[in-house]
Amino acid sequence: MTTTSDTRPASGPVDSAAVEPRTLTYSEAVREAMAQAMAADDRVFLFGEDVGTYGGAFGVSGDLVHRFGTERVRDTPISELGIVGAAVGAGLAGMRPIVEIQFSDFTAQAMDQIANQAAKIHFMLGGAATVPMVLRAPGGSGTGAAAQHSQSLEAWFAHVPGLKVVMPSTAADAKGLLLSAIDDPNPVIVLEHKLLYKQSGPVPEEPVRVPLGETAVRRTGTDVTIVATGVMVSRALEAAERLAADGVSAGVLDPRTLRPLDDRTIVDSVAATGRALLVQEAPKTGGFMSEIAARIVESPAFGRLQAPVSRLCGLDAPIPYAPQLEQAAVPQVDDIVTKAGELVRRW
Amino acid sequence: MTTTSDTRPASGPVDSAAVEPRTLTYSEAVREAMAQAMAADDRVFLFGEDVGTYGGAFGVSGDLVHRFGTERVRDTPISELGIVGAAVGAGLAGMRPIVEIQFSDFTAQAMDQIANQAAKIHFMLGGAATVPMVLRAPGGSGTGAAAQHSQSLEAWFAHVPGLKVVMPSTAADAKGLLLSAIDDPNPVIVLEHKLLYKQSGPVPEEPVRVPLGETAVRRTGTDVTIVATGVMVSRALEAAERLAADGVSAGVLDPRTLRPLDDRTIVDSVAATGRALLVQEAPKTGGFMSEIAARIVESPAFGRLQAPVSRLCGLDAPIPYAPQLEQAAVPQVDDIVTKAGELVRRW
Amino acid sequence: MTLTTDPESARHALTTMWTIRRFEEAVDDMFARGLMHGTMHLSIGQEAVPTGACMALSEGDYITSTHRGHGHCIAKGAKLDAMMAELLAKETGYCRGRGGSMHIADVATGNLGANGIVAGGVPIAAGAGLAVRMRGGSEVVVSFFGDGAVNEGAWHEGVNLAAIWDLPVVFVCENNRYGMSMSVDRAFNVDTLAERAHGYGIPGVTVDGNDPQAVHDAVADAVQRARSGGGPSFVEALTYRWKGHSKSDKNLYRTREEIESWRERDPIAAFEAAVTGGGATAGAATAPALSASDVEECRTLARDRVREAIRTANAAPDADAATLTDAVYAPAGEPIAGGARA
Amino acid sequence: MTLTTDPESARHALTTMWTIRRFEEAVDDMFARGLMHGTMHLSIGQEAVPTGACMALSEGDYITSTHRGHGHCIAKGAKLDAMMAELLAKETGYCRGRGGSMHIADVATGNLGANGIVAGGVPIAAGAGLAVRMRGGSEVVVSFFGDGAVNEGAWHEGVNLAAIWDLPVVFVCENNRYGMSMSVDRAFNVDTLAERAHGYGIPGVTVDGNDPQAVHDAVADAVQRARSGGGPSFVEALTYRWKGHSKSDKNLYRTREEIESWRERDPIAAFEAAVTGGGATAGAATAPALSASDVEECRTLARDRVREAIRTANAAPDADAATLTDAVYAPAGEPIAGGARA
Ligand SMILES: Cc1ncc(C[n+]2csc(CCOP(=O)(O)OP(=O)(O)O)c2C)c(N)n1
Ligand SMILES: Cc1ncc(C[n+]2csc(CCOP(=O)(O)OP(=O)(O)O)c2C)c(N)n1
Ligand SMILES: [Mg+2]
Ligand SMILES: [Mg+2]
Repeated sequence: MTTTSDTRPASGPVDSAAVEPRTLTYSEAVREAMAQAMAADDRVFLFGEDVGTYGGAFGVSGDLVHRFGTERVRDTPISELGIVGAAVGAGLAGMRPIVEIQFSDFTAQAMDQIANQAAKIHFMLGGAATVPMVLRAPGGSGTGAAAQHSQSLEAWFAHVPGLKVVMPSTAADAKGLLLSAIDDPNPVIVLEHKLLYKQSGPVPEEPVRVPLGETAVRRTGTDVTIVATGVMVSRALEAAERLAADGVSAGVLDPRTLRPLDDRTIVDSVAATGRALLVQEAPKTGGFMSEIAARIVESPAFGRLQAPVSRLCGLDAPIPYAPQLEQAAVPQVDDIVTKAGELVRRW
Repeated sequence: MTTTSDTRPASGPVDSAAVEPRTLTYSEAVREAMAQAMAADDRVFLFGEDVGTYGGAFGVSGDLVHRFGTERVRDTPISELGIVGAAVGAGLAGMRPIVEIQFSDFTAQAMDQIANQAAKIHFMLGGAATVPMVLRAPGGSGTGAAAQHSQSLEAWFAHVPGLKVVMPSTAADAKGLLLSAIDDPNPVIVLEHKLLYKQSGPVPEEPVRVPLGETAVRRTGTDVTIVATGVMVSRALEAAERLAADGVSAGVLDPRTLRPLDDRTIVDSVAATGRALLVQEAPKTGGFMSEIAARIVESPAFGRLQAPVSRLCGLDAPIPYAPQLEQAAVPQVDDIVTKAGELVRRW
Repeated sequence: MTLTTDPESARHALTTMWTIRRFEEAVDDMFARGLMHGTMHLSIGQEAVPTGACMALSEGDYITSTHRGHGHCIAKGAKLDAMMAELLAKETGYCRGRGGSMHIADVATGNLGANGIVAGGVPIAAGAGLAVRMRGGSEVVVSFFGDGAVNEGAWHEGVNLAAIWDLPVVFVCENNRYGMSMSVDRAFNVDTLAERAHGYGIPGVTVDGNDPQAVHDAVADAVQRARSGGGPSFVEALTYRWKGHSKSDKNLYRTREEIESWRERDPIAAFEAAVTGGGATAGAATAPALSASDVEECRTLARDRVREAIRTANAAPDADAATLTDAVYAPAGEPIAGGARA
Repeated sequence: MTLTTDPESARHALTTMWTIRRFEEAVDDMFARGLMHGTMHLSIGQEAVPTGACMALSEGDYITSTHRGHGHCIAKGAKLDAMMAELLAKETGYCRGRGGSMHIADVATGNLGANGIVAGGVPIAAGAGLAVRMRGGSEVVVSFFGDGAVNEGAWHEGVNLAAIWDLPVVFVCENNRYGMSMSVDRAFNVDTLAERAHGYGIPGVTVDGNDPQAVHDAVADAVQRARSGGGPSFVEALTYRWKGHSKSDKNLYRTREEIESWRERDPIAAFEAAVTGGGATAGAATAPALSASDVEECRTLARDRVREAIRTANAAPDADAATLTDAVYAPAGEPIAGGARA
């Protein structure tokens, strides 16, 4: 691990052309971002349940406690509301805390400190103070952990003015977006995905920031625009590959940050293809893809639509335990292929 | 107060033609619903902070403690998570609790018991138990109570499978929907509105249920369909009146329950008018009107749209204290008139 | 009830503990062989707590359970085949495969649910106690939770409600010294968690959680107090989990020696010694409650029950994805006598 | 620091208490006359607590405050004109009219915010203490909250974090006997809230919250302990709010006699008596700290300051709706030395 700078804030921008990527897993990438930020800036620290010796419930913090000590990689008791509140206070008093919540489902415990305190303090004080803090938490199903450990709750946070909301879908973004989140003077919720932790990808060694608020075009396509988040991005890409074999050209967009949302890239793409398929793991009703649908139809792309904007989402049900039910509860590659194909052929 | 029946569940259906309405305020209507349910069924009780002698933070429970005693109209300490959890337990063990949370903002404290417990237990137990409970809480701005006491959080709840979500906009509905909520074997979140508490309307004396899941057509119109919730319903009606004077025929729909959502009535109306204006007090991004927008464009109404589906919502900001700012933060009658007029004239 | 001298009680306690142990060993094994899905929290080493506590309960009494809930479920009287079927994601499981280990419950025997949320069951227990109290019942609710749960806000609020309203709830803390990797020494600034009870004005005691008799005595006292209107109590049972917290645990936060020293204090072995007359905790000169062959019978019974449960469960149909959204909402109009149906 | 015998301290304490009183009386009056918007929680009758507590603090120390926070804000050194401007929804208010009474704070004097959420500030205080500790500072954080807050989960979790990490935080409970209408007798099963402290392994004391000296002494002890690495403490100050909880309060839950009896124990009148030598709490045969005319001066100063603040605030421009969304997000790249800027 190298850091290019020991100034504050944690090392300056790096020319991304100059850096040579290696392959890391998504969780290694998260860990590297935290390590580089902590090395560069004394104010940055990590705390949460079992982030120390245990290395994190999903092994994300790993050996950080050995590198930065138990003060800066701090185990907490099981008290999510208290922990997030402590992050708010530490941020207000000049630190740059990163809080890990073991499963994003447990943000429910901390919702007051997240939505009523962290998100609103800057505004309520008329700008007189900031709450720089990052809350990292893994979401998503696919591990057989059932209804209280598998939710995708991004829509809750994205509806709260004052929060920024990040959903990295690749290892490189897991690092680059987290670095931007740590730099940010606002509270940022970073929703990682359990199924992605072990996936690998090229990740620059240097602390290269990925800015918040830029939709990534993962694949270009002319027939249909697929917008997907989290683990659905790789499923959409796999689906697009299969659709291509069938003669359907599907583009895949990954918003990466829901708030701020770069809707311009989405709208432009939909205006060009005339068709939008919006794919999320979260239950359909009231999910964030509804927001994207609404923005598309409010935009100039409305006039270019050749088909209804279509959502492919998790079922409106809690996530079940049984593997065959769990799979059926959220979109799979087949579902995306079928739905995108229909959209192109029927309209 | 009369009840027609002392059988369980709290009195049977009543022929609504037979009853003669009087005028009650919205909060009196809520109180009457609770009184009738409590009189009819021993299992029903009310608890929450200051619901007893104080009569409720907004005076809704009023004199109920004198009529039903301190056991059944029970003051609680300030501990929203514990209270809602106790409602879950009481419901599981055979009671029909009604919990009052003083401001809907404080549901953030109780989010675990609401979303991870109440909403999911029936499902997680494979249907082996039910959690019949009602959570009543006032939302909305307009009282100068600022960011932590003025939110409109319906989108959070509407995104949680297993919850039902009710937003009464008239005195009659405040009573009728609450009675249905109390009957329901599922957890129901009833979001009242502070500004409506003192508004009056005709309310049947008998315990007439208003079923969950029926959109009310508050006004018919041929040029544009305005969908509005909570306090926006009366603003939309006022706007429609003014639009009519300008030659614009605006229909006003009030979904009343967001979950279950009667989207058919909405879609049919939009298919007929070709234009939809969706009005909510909550901040725009990720609000429930995004869901309605998405459903419209996924529906057959898509092909009949003559204008983009348009949302008129609260600003993406916390609610400010200053009256002039508070007003500017959420849609007012003028805004609805302007926006609906534009929609009809421009398209 | 004297578990160690009364033959029937001794038999029941021993069989229950062995059943829990064998059930979880089987589950551990199936999980390792890839036959089981998800994650697992095993209570091997802690069997004396649910066993001693549930023997202090009567029919109609309730419990709330935890993520580490197999023992509570078994001790409260659940059927092993429906439990095993649940873990194997079968339609015949207690939760029709929707819940799995973290939500397993036999509502018919008063189990209001395991809970994936630490301390989630604590206010729920207070609410069940409130229901009992409001309808003038005499049932008692036992709320099980771990040491880690005691620092959650839900715990604080739930206990206080029970305390101020004198609800018939017994709070049973399974203090196995760790909340995942966080030791009680680091998570608390007090020597015993029972000290917390006093701040709520309720009795709190600390007992040997590896001794079913000690657990039983403390819980029975508390149950009697609760049943007679004396309000809630807190019982801290000191015990230890032999296995990792869950499947991802590398045991980095505790030593092999510590684990070994607790294995030597195996609650089942100690109880066997006690009931057959050789144990340190045995009474005076009374005859042993059980003979060696009685003990062997209990063991065999436990083993056979678990085997039979696996057989039955394996033969059952898988949970059916076609009905996935069935139980998201309870149908209106369903006749609901209580909140729960058997 | 001896408030009653040292003239400078006596003057400061008395002026502060009068300033809080006069400020809130003015606010009460403006509210009644429709000149002020929203709701108000007045701390009239409780002035001795913030006054005594903040006199134990030094520059750089932090506080977290509550919905009933005017007194904390003033005692910590805020400017009255910016406070009044905030309540009058002016652009020159501390929060530019965005926050109002429930969020008022002068960040520059270490006030991390009033809070509309009961107990919301408690974990925030722990976090500020953690920040101090991590950067090796010697500042102390005082967290104010009411009796009602003590039953919130946030309180429990925040206090425990401070306790196990030995953070420099002093938890000051303004026990005014009611959380809205809920009396402490009904909300707690213990005689003093200080008993709660022991469950977290921290010192807890109960003092007369109408005596600024008693509050000061207890808080000063706790501050010294915190500053020297001795960890957090809990101070319960017994006091009473004369006015209703907020504007909607009809005082149905308490008697006129009770209110009257507490009015007779007016903290300001008692303190005046003490410092002028006539009071029961006065020291031995030392000379009175203040003369009658000194006292009159303090009163006048307080009154004039409040009048001046109203004048200045009234003349200021209203908060501007055009910039409403300005401060939803802090701009990236803004030079942030700490989390707060003055
Ligand atoms: C609210 C919440 N926070 C964190 C977790 C993750 N988690 C599951 S079990 C556990 C440890 C619980 O410790 P304890 O209460 O002592 O029970 P034990 O596992 O020792 O039986 C943790 C941290 C959770 N399930 N719920
Ligand atoms: C989480 C939360 N619950 C409820 C309220 C409503 N409320 C505001 S102040 C208050 C009473 C607080 O009592 P206490 O803490 O004793 O402070 P006091 O008002 O007596 O100063 C209540 C219930 C709130 N603001 N926040
Ligand atoms: Mg434990
Ligand atoms: Mg109080």
